[in-house]
Amino acid sequence: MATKREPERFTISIGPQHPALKEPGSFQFTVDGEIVTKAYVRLGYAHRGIEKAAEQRNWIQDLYLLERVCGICSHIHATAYCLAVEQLAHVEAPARAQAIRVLVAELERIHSHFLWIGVSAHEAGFETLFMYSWRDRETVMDLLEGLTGNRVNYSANILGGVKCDINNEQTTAILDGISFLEERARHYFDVLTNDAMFLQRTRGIATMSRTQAEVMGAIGPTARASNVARDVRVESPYAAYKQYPVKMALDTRGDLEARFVVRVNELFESFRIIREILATLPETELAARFPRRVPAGEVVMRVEAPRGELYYFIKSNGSDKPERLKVRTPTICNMTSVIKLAVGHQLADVPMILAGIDPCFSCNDRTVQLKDAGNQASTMLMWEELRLHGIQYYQGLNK
Amino acid sequence: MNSEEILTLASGIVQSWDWATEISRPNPKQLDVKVNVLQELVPIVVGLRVKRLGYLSAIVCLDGGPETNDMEVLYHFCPGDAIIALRVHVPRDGGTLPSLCEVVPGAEVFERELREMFGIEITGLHTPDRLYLPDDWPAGVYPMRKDFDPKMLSPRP
Amino acid sequence: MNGILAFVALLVFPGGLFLLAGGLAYEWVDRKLLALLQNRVGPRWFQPLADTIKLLAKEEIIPDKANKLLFIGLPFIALAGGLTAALYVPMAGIKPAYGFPGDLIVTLYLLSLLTLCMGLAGTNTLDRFSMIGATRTLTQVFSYEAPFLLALLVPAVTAGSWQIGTIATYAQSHWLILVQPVGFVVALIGLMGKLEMPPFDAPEAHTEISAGALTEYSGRGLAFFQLAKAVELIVGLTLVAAIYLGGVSNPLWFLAKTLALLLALAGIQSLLTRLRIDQTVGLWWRYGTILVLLQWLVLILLKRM
Amino acid sequence: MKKNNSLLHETMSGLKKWARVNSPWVLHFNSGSCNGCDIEILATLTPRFDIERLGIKLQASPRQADILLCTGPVTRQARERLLRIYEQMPEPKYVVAIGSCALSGGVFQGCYNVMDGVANVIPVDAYIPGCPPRPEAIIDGLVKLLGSLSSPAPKTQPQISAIEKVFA
Repeated sequence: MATKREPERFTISIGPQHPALKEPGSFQFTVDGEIVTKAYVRLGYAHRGIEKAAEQRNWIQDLYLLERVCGICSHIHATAYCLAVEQLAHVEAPARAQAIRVLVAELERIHSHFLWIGVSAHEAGFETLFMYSWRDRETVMDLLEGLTGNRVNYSANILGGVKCDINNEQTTAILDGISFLEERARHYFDVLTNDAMFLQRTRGIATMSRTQAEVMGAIGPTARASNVARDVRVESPYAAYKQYPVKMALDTRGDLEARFVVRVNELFESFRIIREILATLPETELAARFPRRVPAGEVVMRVEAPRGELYYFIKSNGSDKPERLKVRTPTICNMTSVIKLAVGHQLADVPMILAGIDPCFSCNDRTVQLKDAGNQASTMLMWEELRLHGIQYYQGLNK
Repeated sequence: MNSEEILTLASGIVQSWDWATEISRPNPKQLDVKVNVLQELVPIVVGLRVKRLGYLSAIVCLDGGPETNDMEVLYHFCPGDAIIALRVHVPRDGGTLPSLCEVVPGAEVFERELREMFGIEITGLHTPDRLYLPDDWPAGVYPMRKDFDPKMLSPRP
Repeated sequence: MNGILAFVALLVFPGGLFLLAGGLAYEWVDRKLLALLQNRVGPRWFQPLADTIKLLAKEEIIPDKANKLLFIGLPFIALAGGLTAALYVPMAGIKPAYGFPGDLIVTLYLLSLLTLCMGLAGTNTLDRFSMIGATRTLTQVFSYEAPFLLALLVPAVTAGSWQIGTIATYAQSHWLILVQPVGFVVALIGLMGKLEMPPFDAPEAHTEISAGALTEYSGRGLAFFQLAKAVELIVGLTLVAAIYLGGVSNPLWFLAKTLALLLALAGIQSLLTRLRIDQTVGLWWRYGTILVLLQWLVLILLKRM
Repeated sequence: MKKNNSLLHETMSGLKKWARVNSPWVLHFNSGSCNGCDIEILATLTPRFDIERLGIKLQASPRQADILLCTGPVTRQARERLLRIYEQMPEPKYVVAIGSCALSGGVFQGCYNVMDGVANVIPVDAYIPGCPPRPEAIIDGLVKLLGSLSSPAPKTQPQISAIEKVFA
């Protein structure tokens, strides 16, 4: 922890181990007193090399690998991947599967936004709000667990459809759960927009105008809080969003408060969509047959993750593995804006500004990776040895 | 504007003046623009930005492998539900691309990624530091290239 | 005989052991109340004690660049300040062990020692987070110290004495909170500022600057600082209760009143968001000080009449 | 006199052990995990699980922590930080690896930028498997670690490649 002292200036590193960030990522802020004068970001602490790894695994293995790009929005990653690969293979998932995908995606959005309210409150030093919102979040975690069998990394998707169905009991449970959550969301909306002390930390902080948001390429709720109408669910409906249209939540103010308002409004929209889906769930198969090899081709798939537009590019060469797979997560786009916004603000506002875009470093860093260096090589060797051992053993027996 | 109008407008832009671009429509929602002269890349992007035709969704690089000495870089712009893909070819050895940072500030992260993952030099990049790879990564080793071999790395400590 | 009594006063009651135990107990009550208000179960009753013993038994790492003497000495001074202050307040409803005219001022400054020591400790360790934490600690001292002092001096003037014992006796027949509510509120909030409780915890804001001024402290030093804080909590509560809440004439009253105050503190802590340091300073100088000065004005006018 | 001394000594060391078991402060380090484990660790603080009732407190400074909760497969870039944080922690200190990635690299095993598990970098005292482990599992793992403190076994490096020895 060396102290870098320049005359009158002081550099503060936030991360990779920093209490404000539950994830690694390194920011360096040069401060003058309490005011930030320069900001610099270094990623790569969570860079695992998933894109390279994806080229070395087959289509089905990749599904489970990509689900672990990010633990918070795992379902949406898997959905984007499945939709893209299905498009390449000219397979259409049945209507019920598409509806269940959307249902789980919206439940995940609820979980993610509740989580975010809590984390931001925690950054602001409002522990009680953190505790309450996470307590309520457990409700949606229970629903997801009941539906898919896991609290995080649900694995609801398979290539060609989904693997979990919804029965009547689950429907009732989900309806009960979301009416409770809706009531709570209303309460939080009230707190977030009326609590004078909290507003001191959010109102007018990190304001991003519409033009700035467009130029810097902000996406997701961050952009929508600056009145940029950008939502893949609306612009280019995927899965079952054509049947269940979404109303975009927009705000004109562009500050932190607006980002809270937009996200809470999205919660209400999610509750509405879930009710609609449960009322009109189509009765079809859960999955279509999916070939082992995928025809050659290129596809771009965009979906709306809780944090904004998630982009997948997949190129297939007709084998059982992808030729190239590129993931662009929402945080990487918003990161550019956050770095510029931090300059001129107080150091105390920085965690809130960072939290304002709901950053996800594991999402960011996944990009590249190769297959196995030391370890995989040694595993293969072991296999080889095992095989030789078996051959020799039986040769010995034969003699 | 629906996607058809957007793509018509976009093809008008990328074919204005006497730019050496070739366009194709692989599917109704997508416009592929092959940019044959590197110097035209930035003006085309400026043209798209002026008409507010989407924002830069991502820059993807496809490595053709060591046999081909060719890498293809794709710039994806997504207005509405349409996709505009600018495709540029660069050689694997000593390939350079102009930076889009002045026009699209968000391009910086993608360009830094191209630089460290594929070894494409970007001219005019503000901060050419490492973004993803560790500090002790050997120079000249680009993990996303097809011929990358983990043996190029020092053994794990 | 006198000598033995002095020893008892210093080591057992009201100083020393009693104070440490009381401080830890009050710290537990504070944490437990906060947890209950946040819908949690909260720590077990011996938690602060276990924390302290564990820290005492832990390795202490002294940073290379720090001045060793200061690094080790500051926690002791902080704790000593708190323990000494206890001798002048009516701890547990018993009359103060010592007293002299003007001991109110001495007590207040003894209580400030903790904050000053923490600031010094932060600057001594030369860590980035501690530096910022220390700056914030010291900035905060200058914001709440004056209003806090003024708020406690209002009753002193009303009672006509600057000796805590006399004020407390006077207060037993006059519930000053009724006539000087503003002074009471400022004193209570000032106490929160002194203890760096939320919303005044910017100096040790975990999400911004790690553990603030004490980032580099581990083991014994940290244990002493925490003990000092616990002691200051109980002394501060006693002081406010004795002066504003109709005195603490017997142990039962003492418990009831201080715990009621603690409940109020926990409630405020759970309700509010952390203030930025500039907001803290603004709050104290723009509202705290002005309000107390108004209280003074009212007092002076009343005295004249 | 001597007996007295040893009695005192025993009491003191018993007291120390008791305090250590009842007041474990933890530090959380994400060495490149997907966040799944991290949100579950955070969830243990919240009302449904509330680990403060066991005296477990999440600390921000490595200097003040007793247990390092480490998630993720440890990327090359995070490795040095992890070592540094481990070194900054005062003795006695314990390390808990949480989640499949931290145990063995999990789904990222063999990726070029990961070290395949925390144990390849620093000694680990307890492993909590799961992808991600539920908050209950994390609490259970911590409680088991605390239980083992009463009868401390010597720290050994885990035998990851036991199967290799069989065929050697």
